[in-house]
Amino acid sequence: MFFDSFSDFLAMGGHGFYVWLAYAIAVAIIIYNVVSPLLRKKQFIEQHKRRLKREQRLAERQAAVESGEQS
Amino acid sequence: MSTPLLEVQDLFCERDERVLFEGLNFSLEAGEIIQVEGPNGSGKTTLLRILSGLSQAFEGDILWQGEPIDEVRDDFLSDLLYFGHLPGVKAILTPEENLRWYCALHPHTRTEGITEALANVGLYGYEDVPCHSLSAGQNRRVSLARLYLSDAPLWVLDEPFTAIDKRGVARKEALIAEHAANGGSVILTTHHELAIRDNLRKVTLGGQASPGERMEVV
Amino acid sequence: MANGNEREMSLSRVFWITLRRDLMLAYRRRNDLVSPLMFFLMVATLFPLGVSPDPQFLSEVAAGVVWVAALLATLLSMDSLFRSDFDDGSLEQMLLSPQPLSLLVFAKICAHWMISGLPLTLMAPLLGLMLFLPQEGMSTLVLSLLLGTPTLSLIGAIGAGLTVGLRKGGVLISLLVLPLYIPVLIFGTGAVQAASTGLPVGGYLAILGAILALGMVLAPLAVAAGLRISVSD
Amino acid sequence: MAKSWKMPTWFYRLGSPRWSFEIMGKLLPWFAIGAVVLMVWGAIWGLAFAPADYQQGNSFRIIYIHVPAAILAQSCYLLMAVAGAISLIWKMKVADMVAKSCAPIGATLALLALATGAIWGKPTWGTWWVWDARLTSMLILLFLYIGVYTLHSAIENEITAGKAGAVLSLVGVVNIPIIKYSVEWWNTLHQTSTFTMTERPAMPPEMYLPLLLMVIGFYCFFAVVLMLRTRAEILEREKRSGWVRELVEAS
Repeated sequence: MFFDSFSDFLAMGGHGFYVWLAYAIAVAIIIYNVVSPLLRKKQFIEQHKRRLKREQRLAERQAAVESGEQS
Repeated sequence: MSTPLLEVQDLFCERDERVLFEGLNFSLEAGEIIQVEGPNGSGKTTLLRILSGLSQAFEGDILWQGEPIDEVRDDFLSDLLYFGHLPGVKAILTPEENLRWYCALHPHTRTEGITEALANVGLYGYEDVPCHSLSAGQNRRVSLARLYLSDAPLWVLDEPFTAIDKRGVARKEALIAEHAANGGSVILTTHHELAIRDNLRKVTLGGQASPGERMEVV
Repeated sequence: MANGNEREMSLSRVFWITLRRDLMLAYRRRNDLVSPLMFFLMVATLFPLGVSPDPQFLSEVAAGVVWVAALLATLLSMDSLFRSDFDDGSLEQMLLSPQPLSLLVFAKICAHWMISGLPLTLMAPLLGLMLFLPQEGMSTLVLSLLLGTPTLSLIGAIGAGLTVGLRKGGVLISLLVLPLYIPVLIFGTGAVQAASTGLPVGGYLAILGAILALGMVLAPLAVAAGLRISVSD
Repeated sequence: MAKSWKMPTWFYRLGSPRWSFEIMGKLLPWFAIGAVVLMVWGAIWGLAFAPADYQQGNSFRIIYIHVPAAILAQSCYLLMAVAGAISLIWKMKVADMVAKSCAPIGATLALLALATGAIWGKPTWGTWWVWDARLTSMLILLFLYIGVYTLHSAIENEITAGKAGAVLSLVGVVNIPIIKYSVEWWNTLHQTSTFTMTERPAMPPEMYLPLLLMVIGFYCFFAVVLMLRTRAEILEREKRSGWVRELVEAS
């Protein structure tokens, strides 16, 4: 360990603000890059699921109408 | 005939999430005319753009004289005359200058026939009038005059008869028939009822038809 | 197929005919040619008004101001390079010609330079005078613009080719092309500044020439590819 | 006309979106573990154990973010251009999707490099921004990314957008060395900074080893987010195919 105490570590010899700000931005950008594609995928799956259900419902109703016409 | 001039195999095209055509097969022999039919939005223009090589948004194979068209692009283009929705006529040039430039770009054309070609589309005396003072129909006729200048074996014509009077249409039809009689081939779309009967085949694209029946060759 | 010699002849003929056609088009609409030049002049006028009319200061920044103004003026005229050909269908006919598209494109770019870059270059000494550019820098200013503006046209044409199918093409071109203009700007102004302080300029001009040579070889290919993509949409 | 080359079969397998989706799914956890382990290890080592710089003190610890981000931002552009070239030449769908995914990732990495550079500049030079050669090149790289990204989003047709983006990124790749060279040269002419931040003679191992860890960790991280984005892109573009339907219904 380079620093004598934890508060020394946080202070970074007076440069704490700059160092921690840089690391905070890095963490933010890393998280953004991981989360945004995951969100997009989740959103897509939900939308697509709804679309598939809608199509299925339509198909079922179509079938029902046709069988109704025949009887 | 051994290998057809142009052959389309299993062509598929999708636009804006809608399948325009799939499993499209047809071939074009020398001396034949193919009319592409179908309701508006069924992909007639798209098909013509694909065949001429302007659009690459398709799957399937197009063969020119038995070879994949991408590999003989230069040969194919020197044998092609394409007439599209846009006339390709510069408004601030005269009809003669426009045609001269077209002839410079395309082999199989006769520069010396320009005056006669313009006379044939009813623009005699308009050679040196800037095209912006001509009407839209006259501009299309300037572009159509290329048919009289060209020796290219394959003509691809998208709605060539729009904005042309009845007599003009008859003369263009005669020209197309003559081209075919001389061994040339034509692919065209038109809303007119064609008077031509010889060597004419129809390819039908069906807009909203159910899959499988989407296209048939008559 | 025509034999080699004949083909070569027809290639140079196609080049000249296309060049002449575009020059003729520009000549018939010669009023349009003046606007980039006026723009050039006005941008250069903004600096003394906006920053300081002090001759000392102006002579320091003159090289940069003239170059930036020339760059922006070129950029402004870029959108029209293929726009009218795209709108009236001439571009389709160019694409469907068996002649190499990159050659036609190159001819069009040459014509574009002759009606935009060349007049800008010729007008530059006037701006140099207005901005108190040292006398020693004047000839280098013209030379550097002479070597640099064709590169600007070549690179700008890539942006024009890629955006010709889009309605908001004009703004987009600047976004795509400006970062690519930076080396030309750096060496162009570098040359003029060196000349103003009596340093040798051979190196700078050689680099500008090298960039131009590279651009002449590669840019027409990229433009042709871009046009095919834009038209196929 | 040149005939198209025949490439090995695995190359064409890569072109199958489904196969790529699955293989990326298998690779993802490994890279994710690598990224987390290396980056946490490297960051702790760099922040708490590496000695301070004799000139800059502790602010130099920003190097462990700044340098990897800068390296990645450049590699990412190269990858984008290569993927674009592959999709142009062999019409490979997946390469196109990879190229598209590269642009936003690369832009954020360039932004990170710029932000950390600026923060580092404040204690070192006393100002937030200095026209230093590296920072300026990075800024131009960010502009190039923005150009590609904007072009992508301006063109509605995905296939056209991909091709146009590929051409632009190839043009950019030819230009990057010229830009770098010209900016470095420009910087020596207008010498603004007395010393550059990152180029120092003989860094001791306890300083550069954590940096090495961070660089490798960043590469793993890049692989992870690139695969995540590409997988999302594959799903969206292949939504009409049967396997996506099954996958969606199963979830």
